[in-house]
Parts: sequence; structure tokens; C-alpha cells
Amino acid sequence: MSLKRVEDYFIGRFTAMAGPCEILVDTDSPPRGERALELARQEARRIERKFSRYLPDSEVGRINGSQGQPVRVDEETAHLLDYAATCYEVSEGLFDITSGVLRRAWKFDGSDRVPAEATVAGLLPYVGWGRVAWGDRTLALPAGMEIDLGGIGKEYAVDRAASLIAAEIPDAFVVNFGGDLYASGPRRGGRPWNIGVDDPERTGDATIAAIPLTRGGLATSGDARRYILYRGKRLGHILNPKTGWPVEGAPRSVTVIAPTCVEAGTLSTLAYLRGPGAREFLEAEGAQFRIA
Amino acid sequence: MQLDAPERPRAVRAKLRTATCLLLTAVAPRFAHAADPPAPPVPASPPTSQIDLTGLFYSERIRVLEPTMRYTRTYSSGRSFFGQVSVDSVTGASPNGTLPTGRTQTVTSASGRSRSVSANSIPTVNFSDTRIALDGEWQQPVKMFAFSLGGHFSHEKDYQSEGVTGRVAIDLNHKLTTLSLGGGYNNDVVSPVGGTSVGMAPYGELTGAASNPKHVKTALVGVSQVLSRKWLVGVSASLSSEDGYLTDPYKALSIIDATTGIPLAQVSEQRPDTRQRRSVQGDSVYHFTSNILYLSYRRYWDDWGIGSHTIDARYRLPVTSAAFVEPHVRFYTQTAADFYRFGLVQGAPLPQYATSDYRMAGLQSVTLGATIGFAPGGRRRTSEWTVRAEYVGQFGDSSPPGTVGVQTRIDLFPAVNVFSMVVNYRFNR
Amino acid sequence: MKNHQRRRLRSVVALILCSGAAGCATVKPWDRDLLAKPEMQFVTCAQLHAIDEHVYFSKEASLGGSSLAGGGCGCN
Amino acid sequence: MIEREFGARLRTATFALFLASVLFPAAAHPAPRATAQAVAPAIDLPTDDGRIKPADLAGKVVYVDFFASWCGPCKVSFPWLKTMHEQYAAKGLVIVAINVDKDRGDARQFISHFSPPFLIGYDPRGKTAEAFHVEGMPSSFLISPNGTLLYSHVGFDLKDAAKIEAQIQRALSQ
Repeated sequence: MSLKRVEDYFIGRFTAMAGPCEILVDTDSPPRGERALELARQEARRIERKFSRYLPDSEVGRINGSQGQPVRVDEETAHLLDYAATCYEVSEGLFDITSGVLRRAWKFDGSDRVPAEATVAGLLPYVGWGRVAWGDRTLALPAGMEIDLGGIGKEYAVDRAASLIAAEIPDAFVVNFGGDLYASGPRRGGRPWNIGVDDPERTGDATIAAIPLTRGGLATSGDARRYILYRGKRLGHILNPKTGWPVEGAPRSVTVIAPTCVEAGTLSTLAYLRGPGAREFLEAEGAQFRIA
Repeated sequence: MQLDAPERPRAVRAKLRTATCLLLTAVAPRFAHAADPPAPPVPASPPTSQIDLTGLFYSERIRVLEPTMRYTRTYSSGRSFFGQVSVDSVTGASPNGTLPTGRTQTVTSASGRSRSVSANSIPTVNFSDTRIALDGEWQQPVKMFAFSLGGHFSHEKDYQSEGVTGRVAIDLNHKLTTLSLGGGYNNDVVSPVGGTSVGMAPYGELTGAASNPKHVKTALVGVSQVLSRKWLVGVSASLSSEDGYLTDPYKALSIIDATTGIPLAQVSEQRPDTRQRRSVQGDSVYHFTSNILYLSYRRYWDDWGIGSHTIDARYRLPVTSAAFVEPHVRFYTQTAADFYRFGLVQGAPLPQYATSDYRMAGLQSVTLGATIGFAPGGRRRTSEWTVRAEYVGQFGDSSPPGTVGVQTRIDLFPAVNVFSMVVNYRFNR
Repeated sequence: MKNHQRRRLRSVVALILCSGAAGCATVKPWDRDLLAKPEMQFVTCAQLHAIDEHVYFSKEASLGGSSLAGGGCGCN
Repeated sequence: MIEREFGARLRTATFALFLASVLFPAAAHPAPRATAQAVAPAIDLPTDDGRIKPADLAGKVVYVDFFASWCGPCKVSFPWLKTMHEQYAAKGLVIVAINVDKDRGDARQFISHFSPPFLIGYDPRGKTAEAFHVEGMPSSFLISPNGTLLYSHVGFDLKDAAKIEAQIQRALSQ
């Protein structure tokens, strides 16, 4: 965890949720910078711990280990599951938090290893939110199925951290958890924050655009960091839960701006899941976006 | 670059928006806040200011140019204040009350000059005057009450007026009914140029008083009632009591020959020194689908014997969201004062009170006009223009009973035709 | 004569007010969109109204109505 | 003559009756008032294409605010509502602002001016407002997680803000 001054703002960094996290605070007061960083880190850790699929005693771990028994969840989890259900419904099944089991077949390590068709097909019966009984704060997950809130959790953590910081710190700030971010408002002097969009070809080394952002959430979906090369094609890590295969023909990256990070993240994922139809979808939704 | 696309939530996004909102406001574990610090106070919305610039151009026998500036400041608490300055420049001629002669007649004037008039036209006095008026009002809502207090001062070379008004409006019946009570007091001084004439004595004879007091007390009670979503009505009654010098210092009457009708002499007019006025007015505003009809009717009486009816109708038609047209029509009719005489006949004893001021005669007026309003800034209404053009015609009895000789051949009440134009420019900050 | 007038006046006032009473509480707070418009008032522009009063006062013998007369002038 | 006298008396009596109804509206029209223990009416309203359902709000501290684009104090209350949202949403407060404009376009213009981060429901026919016995604009209600009305307030003045905020804090700490 580190906090340093850059020009006239502070930037704090830590690692959480399997990625680099940053917080930018437009202030001259180091204690306020510290406090914002501390709040962001606490909240990121809390959410990671609570919803990690790797921890058996997390909410998600408990559900995944339920062996088909109904599990009663707490309120926060219930809200996340409600949200996931809405996403499943509006995406007509493309956005599915049960698609994580497919990862047993796919390893997105930049290599060209593609699983056998039969392996993928063998996993498909364990995919589908439609098979899950959810209601009255109780989830019954058929044995062998798993849920993964990774597709929502990071954005949720961004918005949660942002609202906690906003309640304590008067300064403008940006919360950025692994590229999903939220800006709280204009910087001193009314300036926007400048958000670079990562170049999918040279990830981490270059940006392809700068987006001025004053207030709201911004999230990007794409194959920049995790992909597989198959017959000369890059297959991104986002899988189509209906086929079990990576989405084909999708743009390299889809960046969406929305009032909250959760909404931006969901929209960018939904767009990406539509493959070549991403642009059309976002245009029809009247969203603010950028496609590479 | 799609980033400038306007935000229009569509099907999927709208559902997500609602779902996100519920997710993010969901109950989450409380952090270790001993006590929630109160939220930083929301700054009170700054007071708004409004400036009105108005010009009135008015033609008749009198030309008036009346620039007015009004400054209104409204605070977020509902308190408001306005201050206004207006300057009237009046130049022209006003009938002096005497009769045409058939011969050239000499007339003295308010400014001391004299002028000849043609034989068959109504003699007039020439005058030129500037009136400066200051008005202010302060309003304060307190729960169901709204108090207002106003002050007035005006000055012109022969007339000075100071007044105060107070008013309270009470909202009743879930604000569907508003009762208002008000009162005012004016303390005026009339200082005729050239001295105060002795009433019913030969014109030019003076009392020696340089100035003469006049007091006006007014009381008003009104109720307004919302009848439906589209209809508001109101009734109000006012009572005013005047005392002091109520005579027009520049008006005279002609004494005419009983058979030829030729004016022989002039006497200054004299009116009673008290006057009780009463009026009742009903108002209605009705909102049609988009147009609005304003109707009002006033009945007026005073103890000088004048009674009048006034009907006023306006119909506002929005042209766009920021412009409207409003035709206006008004009818007015009054009966003459008990002591109104077109002239006095030689030989008869002089009455105690008499005036031949045409405004004390039986008369009718018709007003036709239209107002156009538009706000160039569109719906935000940072500035608004209002332009109104109007015609007022006044008609009376051209040949009142009792006219004799030459007077029977002359129009004793020539129609008065006035065209006026008002331009109001308002800007809000 | 005056007594008669007064009685008639009172009955007119009563009639109008009572028709109002029948309409009481019919306009709910959330239905007052039209009534909230600045143009839904008897007098929509105080400036123009004041000029009107001033002009009519100088040409007619009547005075009063729904507003308290501002300041007098020597114009009649 | 006698008849006329009677008529005059009748008119006087009618007038007195009217005045009584105006001066004491509560007596004339006993309006059911929301009391402290009353159960809050259900909120089931469309949002911009979505819907707020009673289940969405169950178990939460909900602050309901009825507003309209034509209401002056509502313009004052919205920035404050935003502050309340920023301050207390993370602590579990759900703000639902219910718009009662007849015309959705008027409502949107008002809303887009403030871009509120909280939920907006549309009640153009005033059904929900009626259920809450809204007595003036704006009107706000604070509802406990078990659905009882904790507090209500008519009108909005920044002077009242601290008082309402204290009620919100109390509701959240219960």
C-alpha cells in the first residue's frame, strides 16, 4: 500500500481482487488521501473476502459447497444475486454467474491450447442460472454447479468504496479497481479526470484514447489481459454460457460510461457478449461508449 | 467518438439502472462510525434577482413617456423585496372644463402661459410636468400567513404623495382558499401652480393657500378560492375614504347665457371635501387545455353619485413554450357625479359644488389591445419581453340635456382616442 | 337604497364563496400543476397592472378593486 | 317582505357555514392522517422503463419524497436529497423520489437538471400520493425496515433539513 503525490493530487495503490487498485484524490491534505486509500482498501478487502470463490467460508464458497442444499444468504449477497438475476434476464441468458465452471476447461494464458469439444459439452449441463432456484433470500444450487460473482463484484466494490469515501472526504476522487472505475466529481477548478483507455495490443504499455470523466462509472470489457490464440484468432476470456466457447467476433475492448461503475461494467460485458453486435447494442441503448 | 451521445436510457439500461440503484443502496455492514456526522449543509439557493424595465408611450391630447425600473429580489425562504423608480414626463393639453364659445377665447394655463383656442373646440390648458415616483414592498411568508408592507412616495411640482400599505394573506383549507386583508394610508399635498382657486368664484380668484392637504384611507378584504385544477376565482371588496382638497385646481366651469348659450364667464370648480368609495370585484382565471381566460368584473359606487361597471377579459394563447399572445378587451361605464354640470346658466343661483370635468360626466370607455410576450432564452426564462399595444376610446353625451343656443351645435363630448404602447423587458439572475 | 345594495352584495359574495366550498379539497396537492404556473393569477404582471391602474385612474372616476391603490397623483 | 327577510337570513347562515368550513377545514373534512405507527402504503411504480416493487424496498429504511417539476421548494430539496443519498446510502438508506407530474417530459427536464443518484418513480395520476395522504408539495415520509411510517414532513425549507436528517439517522441506527 502506498500513497504518493503526483502534481496536485495524491495517488494511492494497493493490490486486491487479483489486480492493481488505485485511488486518486484531488487534495493537498495527505491525511485525507490516506483516509480515502484506507477506506478503499478496507472495502475492497471486505468484498473480496466475502465473495471470493476461492475461500470456502465466503458467501460464494458456502453456496458453491452446498451440494444441492438450499442456502440462506445475507442481505448484501441477496442484493447481488438479485442483480445477477436481472442481468441474466435482460441479456437473455448471456450474462450468467454460473458460467464459471467452464473455466475448468479453458485456460486463458496466451497459449493456443483449446479444450476438447467433449470437455466443454460435458460442462454445459452445469451452467445456467435458469436451473437455480432463487427466492426469499434462499438459493438452491444443483450439485456440481457453481456461481461466481467476479463479473459484478469488482464494479460493486468500486461503487461501494466510492460511496464510503464520498461520505467522509469532501475532495474529488477516482476509485480504480483493475480498470473499473468511478469518478466522484470535477477536480478543483472544474477540471475533469483524464482516463486513458488501455491499448489491447500493447496492454499496460500504451493507451489508445483519453476520456475526460467528471462524474460517473467507467468500465472496460475485452481480451486485453487474458486471451487464448486459436487458429490465429485471439479468443477473449469471456465465455458464452450457451455454447461454452469464448465469444467470437467481439471487439478488442468495449468501454462504457454510466452513472455508476456497476452499470458501466454490466453494459460493457453485455455488449461484449453480443460479439459483433456490440456496437449496435450500445447504440440502441443510447449508451456512452468507446469500442476498439 | 461516441462519448458525446446524449444519455437516453433504453430498455436494458433502464432496467439495469433500477437494479443498480437498489443494489448500491442495499444494507451493508455498518462501519465503525461512532455517530454519523451530519451531512455538510446544502448551501441555500442564492436569492434571485429580477429587473424590469418598462416604457409607456401614450398619446392623446397628452403625451406621456413613463420609464420605470423595478428591482425584485426573492430569497429561497420566500421572502421578497421590490423597489421601483418611475418617471412620468407629461406634456400636452388637458381640457380645462370650460365650453367652446363660437368665438376665440383666452385660456390661462397651469404654467402661467396663455393660448388662444379655435371657436368650436374644447378649451384646454397646456401643461408640462415631470413626476418622480418611488415604490417599495417587502413580503414575508410565515407559515400560513404572508405579510407585506409597502411604501410609496411621489413628487411632481404641484402634487406630492406619501403612502404606506400593509397586507396579510392567510392560506386556509390546504391552500385552496386565501383570505386577504389590507389597508393603506396616503398623505398627499396639492400645491396648485399659481395658487389655489376659490371654488365657485371667478376663475383666477385665489384662497391664498399655497398647499392643500388630502388624505386617503383604504381597506380591502378579499377571498380567492381554487374551484378545480383549472379554475381560480376571487372576490374582493374595498372601501376608501378621502378627505381634504379633492378639487381639481385647474378646472373651471363656464357660465353661459340662458338663451344664446354663449359663455360669459368662468368660475373655478368646487368638489366636496370628502368622498367615500366602495367597490366589489370578482375575478376568475380558467385554464383551458393550454389557453387561459381571465375575466374580471368590478362594481363601483361613491357618495358623489358615481357608479360604474367594469368588465375586463383577457385570453392568453401560448404560441410556443416561450411565447404567448394575449388579446384584451375592457368595457367601462360610469354615471355622472351628482354635481356634474356641462356649464352653469347665468342668473340661476350658483350650486355649492359643481364640476364640468369630463371624467365626472357619464361616460363609457372601450379598450381593445393585445399583449405579446416572449422569452428569447426559451424555457429557462432568463429574459422576457412583453409588448402591449392598446387603444382606449372614451365616449360621452355630445349634447347633454339642457344645452342651449350655440352649445347645441357643438360636440360637447368629443370622443377621446388614446393609443398606448408598453414595452417591458425583464431579466432574471 | 344603500341597504339594498349591501344586501345584494352580501348574497353575491356568499354565492361565490359557497360554490367554492363545494369545490373544497377537490384539488389534491399533486394536482396543482396548472395552478402553480405564474400565469394562473388574477394579475400576471404587476408592472403592466400598475400602469393600467394609473392610466384608468387618470381617465375615469372609479378606483379600487382588488388592489390597494398605490400612490395618488395630480393627474385628475 | 317576510319571505325576503327569511331569504336574507338563510343566505347569512349559508355564508357562516361556509366560513366555518374554510376556517376549520379539519372539522369539515376529517382527513385521515398518517400516524406514527401507521403502516406505510406500498410503493409499486414505474421508473424510467423499469419498476420499483414493494419487495425491493422491504426490510430497508426508505425515505420517500413526493415532488413535482412545478413545485418551488422541490428545487431546493433535490440538492439536499443528493447529499442525503451520498451520506447515508452506504449506511442502508434508500431514497425513492416519486414524481407526480402529469407530463413525463416536464418531469424529465426537472430530473435531468439534477441528475439524482437515487430512485425515481413516476406517479402521474397521484395514486401513491393519495395512498400516502400527501398534504402538500413536496412531502416526505420515512419508513422503517418493517414498513411502519416513522416520520413525515410537508414542504421543504433548508431550516428543516437538520431535523429531517436527525430522523434519518435515528431510523438507520434502530
